Amino acid sequence: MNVAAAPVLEGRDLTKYFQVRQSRGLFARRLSVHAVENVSVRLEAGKVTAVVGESGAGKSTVARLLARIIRPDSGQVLLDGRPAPGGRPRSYAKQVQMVFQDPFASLNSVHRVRHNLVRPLKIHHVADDNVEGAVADLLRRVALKPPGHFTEKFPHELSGGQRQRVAIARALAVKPRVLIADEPVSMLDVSIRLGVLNLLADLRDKEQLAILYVTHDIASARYLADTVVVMYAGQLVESAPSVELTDNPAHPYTQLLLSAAPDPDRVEPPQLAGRGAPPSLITPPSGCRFHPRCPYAMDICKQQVPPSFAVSPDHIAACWLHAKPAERVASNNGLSTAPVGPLEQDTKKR
Amino acid sequence: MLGLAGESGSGKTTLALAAMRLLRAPALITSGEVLFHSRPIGGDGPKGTVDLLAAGLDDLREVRWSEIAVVLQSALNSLNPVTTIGAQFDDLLRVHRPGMPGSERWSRAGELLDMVGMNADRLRSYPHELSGGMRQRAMIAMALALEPQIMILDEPTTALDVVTQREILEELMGLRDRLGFAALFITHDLSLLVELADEIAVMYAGRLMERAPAASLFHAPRLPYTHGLLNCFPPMHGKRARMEGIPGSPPDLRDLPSGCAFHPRCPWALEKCKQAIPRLEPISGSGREVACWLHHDDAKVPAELAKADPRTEPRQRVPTLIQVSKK
Amino acid sequence: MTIDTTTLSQTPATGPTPEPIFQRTAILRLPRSPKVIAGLVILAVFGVVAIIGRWIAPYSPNATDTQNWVQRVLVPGTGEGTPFPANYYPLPLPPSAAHWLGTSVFAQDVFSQLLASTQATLFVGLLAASIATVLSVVIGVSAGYFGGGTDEGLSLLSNVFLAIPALPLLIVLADYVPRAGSSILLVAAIIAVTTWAYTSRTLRAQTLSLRNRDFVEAARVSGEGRLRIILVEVLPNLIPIVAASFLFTTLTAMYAYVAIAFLGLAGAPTGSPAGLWNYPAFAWPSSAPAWRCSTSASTSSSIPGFERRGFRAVRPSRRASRRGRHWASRRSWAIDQRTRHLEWAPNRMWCSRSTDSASTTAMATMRSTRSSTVT
Amino acid sequence: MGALLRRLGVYILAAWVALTVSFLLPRVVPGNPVAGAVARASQSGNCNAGCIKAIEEQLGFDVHKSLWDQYVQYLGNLAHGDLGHSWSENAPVGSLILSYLPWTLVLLGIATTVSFLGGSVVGTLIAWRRGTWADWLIPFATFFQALPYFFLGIVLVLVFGQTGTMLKWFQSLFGYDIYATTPGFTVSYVESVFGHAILPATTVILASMAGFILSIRNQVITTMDEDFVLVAQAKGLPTRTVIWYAARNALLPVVANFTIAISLIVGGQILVEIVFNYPGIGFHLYDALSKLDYTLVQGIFVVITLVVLAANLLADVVYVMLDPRARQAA
Repeated sequence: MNVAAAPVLEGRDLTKYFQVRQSRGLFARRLSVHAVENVSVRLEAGKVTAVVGESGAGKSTVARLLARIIRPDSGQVLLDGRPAPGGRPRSYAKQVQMVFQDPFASLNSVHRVRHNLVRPLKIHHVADDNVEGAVADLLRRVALKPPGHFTEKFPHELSGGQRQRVAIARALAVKPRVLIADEPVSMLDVSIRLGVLNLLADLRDKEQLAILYVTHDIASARYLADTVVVMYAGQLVESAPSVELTDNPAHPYTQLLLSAAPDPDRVEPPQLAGRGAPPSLITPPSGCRFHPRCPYAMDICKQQVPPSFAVSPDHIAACWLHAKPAERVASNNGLSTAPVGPLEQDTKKR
Repeated sequence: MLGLAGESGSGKTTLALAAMRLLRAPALITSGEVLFHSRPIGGDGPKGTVDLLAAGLDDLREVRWSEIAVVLQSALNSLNPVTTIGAQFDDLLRVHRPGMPGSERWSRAGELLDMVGMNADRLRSYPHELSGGMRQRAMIAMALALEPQIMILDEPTTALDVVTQREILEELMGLRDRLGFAALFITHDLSLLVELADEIAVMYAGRLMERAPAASLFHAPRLPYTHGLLNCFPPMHGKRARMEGIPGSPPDLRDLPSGCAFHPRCPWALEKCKQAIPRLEPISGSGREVACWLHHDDAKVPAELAKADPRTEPRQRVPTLIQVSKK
Repeated sequence: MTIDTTTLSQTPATGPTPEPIFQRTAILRLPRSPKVIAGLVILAVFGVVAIIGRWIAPYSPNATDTQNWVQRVLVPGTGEGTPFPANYYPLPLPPSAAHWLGTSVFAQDVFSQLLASTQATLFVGLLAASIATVLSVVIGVSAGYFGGGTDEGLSLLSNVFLAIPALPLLIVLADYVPRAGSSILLVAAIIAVTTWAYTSRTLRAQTLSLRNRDFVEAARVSGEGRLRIILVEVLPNLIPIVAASFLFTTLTAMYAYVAIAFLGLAGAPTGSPAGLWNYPAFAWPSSAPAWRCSTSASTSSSIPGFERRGFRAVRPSRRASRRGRHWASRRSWAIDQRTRHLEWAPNRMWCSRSTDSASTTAMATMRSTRSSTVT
Repeated sequence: MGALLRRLGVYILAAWVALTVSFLLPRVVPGNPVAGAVARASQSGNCNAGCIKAIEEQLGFDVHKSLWDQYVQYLGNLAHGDLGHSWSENAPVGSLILSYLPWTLVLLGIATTVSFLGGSVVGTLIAWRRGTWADWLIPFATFFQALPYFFLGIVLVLVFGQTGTMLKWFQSLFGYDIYATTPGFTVSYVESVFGHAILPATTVILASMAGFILSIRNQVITTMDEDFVLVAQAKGLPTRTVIWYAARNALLPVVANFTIAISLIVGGQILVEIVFNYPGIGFHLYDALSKLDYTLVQGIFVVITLVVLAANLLADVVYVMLDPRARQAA
């Protein structure tokens, strides 16, 4: 494997604030929701990158920023190392495609499966000479066989899993190099989720797609993804290869997520590593956004936003606990006695 | 705690609502009985058994909530949006505790909120002013108000984030240990249920398919569907390996397959499975029940479905409080 | 705690596939309930009457039966013993073999008038509904899809039109606009102006929700153009609402037309001089109340029935059934023709818009009395 | 307050649009009222330049002033409550309308309140007792809903009215007995007013209540499918408490859509007043129309619009009081 492969799609320091009006009316205050701040993500060919976090963590915003459905307030989206063009030209659409969460909403119920697949083919002039063949081929690629059985169906005549496969097929129609999947299985029945995840894995392996998998289910991220990125309150808190992340979580928030996730193999009842609810994104806490919930919070955490520290190669965590004492001293006037201990112990216990 | 697992549309909620006779037209309970075995109160011996389906409306109203309470998936929808939490407690207590004066009702409601980790000030809040987790806590507090013997928890945490979910589950477990109610926990998340429940029942397409102690079910499933379902939850530890889940999709309930509803998706389906519906029957000597032809007669049980039961301490049997049966 | 074998004989309503927003088949395959069939039959009858009514009418709608014209009745409150000179009005005829629904005070055949005027009423209704629907689709869909300032402006416009009471506005418009009494197009346009706002608001809300649906976003992601998204992805989802709204706007429009015709502002549907049909139709108190009730009942119950079932997939707004009433109204003017005489003179004295001296006098009486007491 | 202020803004704008429409229409369409009045004046003798000028002034039409100046003057007059002069009644429009308004407001207020409350109760009961005898009320409600107000009024006059031909139970002409009583605070007058209001009020109530019944029934049925009603039942609450839970929530959308209902009721009542010669604002609107008294028509239109807008605002306030969610946003 090419270890230092250049990313196909990269988001660099993406920041997005949404303006909301507190109430409607003459004197409505406009407030900004800090949805995503300084998030950088790299998608490589033949790899699945998962973004994990609770609702409101900014996962879907990152996905939409990368799909260029919305524009970042600052930061860049780079396609093959070059800044993505302004607007949303078709050339970009041909490279980067998206699969949505709800297969019941993402397919227009007035159109047959065929329409949904033919449109992208026509827009991008893919397979102009043999549209029918291309449609059949797409359906086969997402394991909807025989294709003839599905082309004339309306979405409501399909099951949830079949719809999601059609949605994936539609995204594949333009032969993209990047697929952004926003919670593609969370609306599906448990028994068919794995089928869709396996389909994504096959696409990665066989067609070398770069895939962004957005999910709240850390177990499925571990199963599917090569790299997992954890987001909290609009910020990236940890990024590591998936097994490394779940086996040796470095950020207290990741530990909290893991301790809360269902795990039938667990012998003892879980101990929640932290309490409370995510903060308001309109007035986020100072410093590290996790500090009000963090069992290891130090003074510096309240004052300064932690930069990303390398825990091990490929594994970074935005947490002051991982700062080398010197860095911490340098940035925090000698508050160097913070306990690194509990975190390490905790990590080893797993 | 009995766990009830199954995919959407498998009839979990319907069963729970049917047990309380809360189903709406056009649903109709055509047969069966719900036996509520009341716990002796104050040591006076058994209060007797009530068939909730046959009971009169007044009897039913008496049993409802004071003995069996429900917590539904979406607390936002379960709470009346136009009145305060406090007023809803008040309505409840006024009806079931007619002698209780208003101030006492209010302080009791505050106590209950306190019990689920909420500030008593929240009594003055409207449901929309609370977060999802808070609402669900308020709902649980309300369910506990009359100290019921049974709590039906219908996907109480599915709509919540993992951390909130875990917090509420911890709270619930603690309360169960303290107050000693029996709980029916309904969810599609089998991996969660294995952690929580003492005993798990698995439903598929409107039928109960397997019932076993949680650990046995997890380590040694007997039913092909349970086996497949367990295979749908990627593990959090160990090496990553490809898992296959269950092929196909859940059946259309208006057009169920003949015989065992699972046979089209079952890797071990027998000829018999296509023709006859298996009955839920005990497997000899294991204290568990399964509805599968593979475990009947002299059928050859595949190795995957014949793992030995894990050695666990025999759990103390909870006295049967509610029994749903077909007539 | 155990659960024994349990059978749920009734399948739960929530299957794996939720109700689609729009089933193409729902429009083609009309439900076969007796109500719907009755509604369709009545609709068909009116359609046929509207088309051929003018030609199958036994008399010309404006022709007077001179034989009856001479019969006169004293207007109460005039003549000897009163301060007013005697005034007379012609005696309308009760239903007979020659005049199925009797005659008006001008001795015109009511049945012929009914047949002839159905066409105009239906035409005005459809025309007004077409104009209103186009207006509301353009405004509502633009507001919903483009959002932001466009939405603010257009929503304000429709909210303003919704807040102004329709009938008074209609009356003022119809009164001032010249030739409104004679130009069907103008009447239709005026009615459309007062009825588009509600549909527009409904469509805006629906478009707003559609705009945020994933499939619209998916179309954008695939590089689909904006106009095409509106026309091919969004609009087809609105068709059921537009169709239902069109039907209800037609009903509203006919109701409005009948109302302003009742006020003498829209001209007679038959094309006879304005205000003519304000006159008492015929005097026969016991005439066919059974027929009246049965037809009213069947119309009013079957049309909403049709709407409820036929457009179930649309989930018609609550107002839909309320609007269903207006359907019957187009019929009711005919009934009205036949019954207005019954309270003719005192209650309808103001029919003096033309030259009928009897009513003028009576009105003068009333005014003189009133001005001394009320003002 | 934001939401309410916003609604208020919409209503002010609506009022302004109505004012402007009623100002512009007679001035921009050909054949203006002045010509009509001059023609009328000429019938009884020659109308010279002074006479024309007098008519113009009386009607507020000064052809020598720019439209804008006229508009400013019109708005200024309105601000002082000056709605112009009615030639047919030879009185200021403002005071005329003030004398008509009580009739309309009382009738409208009573009818709307009764039909809304009654409709709520009946609608809720029908919804609750779905599948029983109560369903038989639905076709009746649909029937009454399908009747135009004026037609229902005519039928009621015919059957029950003293000017009708059958039962002759109730007064069906004018607002009181103009021959036998004089207005004043006397028993006979009050009795007469009451007696005369029965039929018109019944008409408006019957016709508008049916609409409320049906829409509230539909809402209650929708609400009854909500989880919180299910939970209320599971709580073992008495049936009337459960019904109250459902009904109170079901009322919200009905109140929110009051704009349309009130517009229909006011429109209907205008026609009903005409049928009964009830001396309210609707009847006089018709009266003024038939006499081509444009000033009066304009004034009445403006006042009706203001009344409706005020009713809308009232409904909005009620809505905010009923729904805590709106209260928070408001």
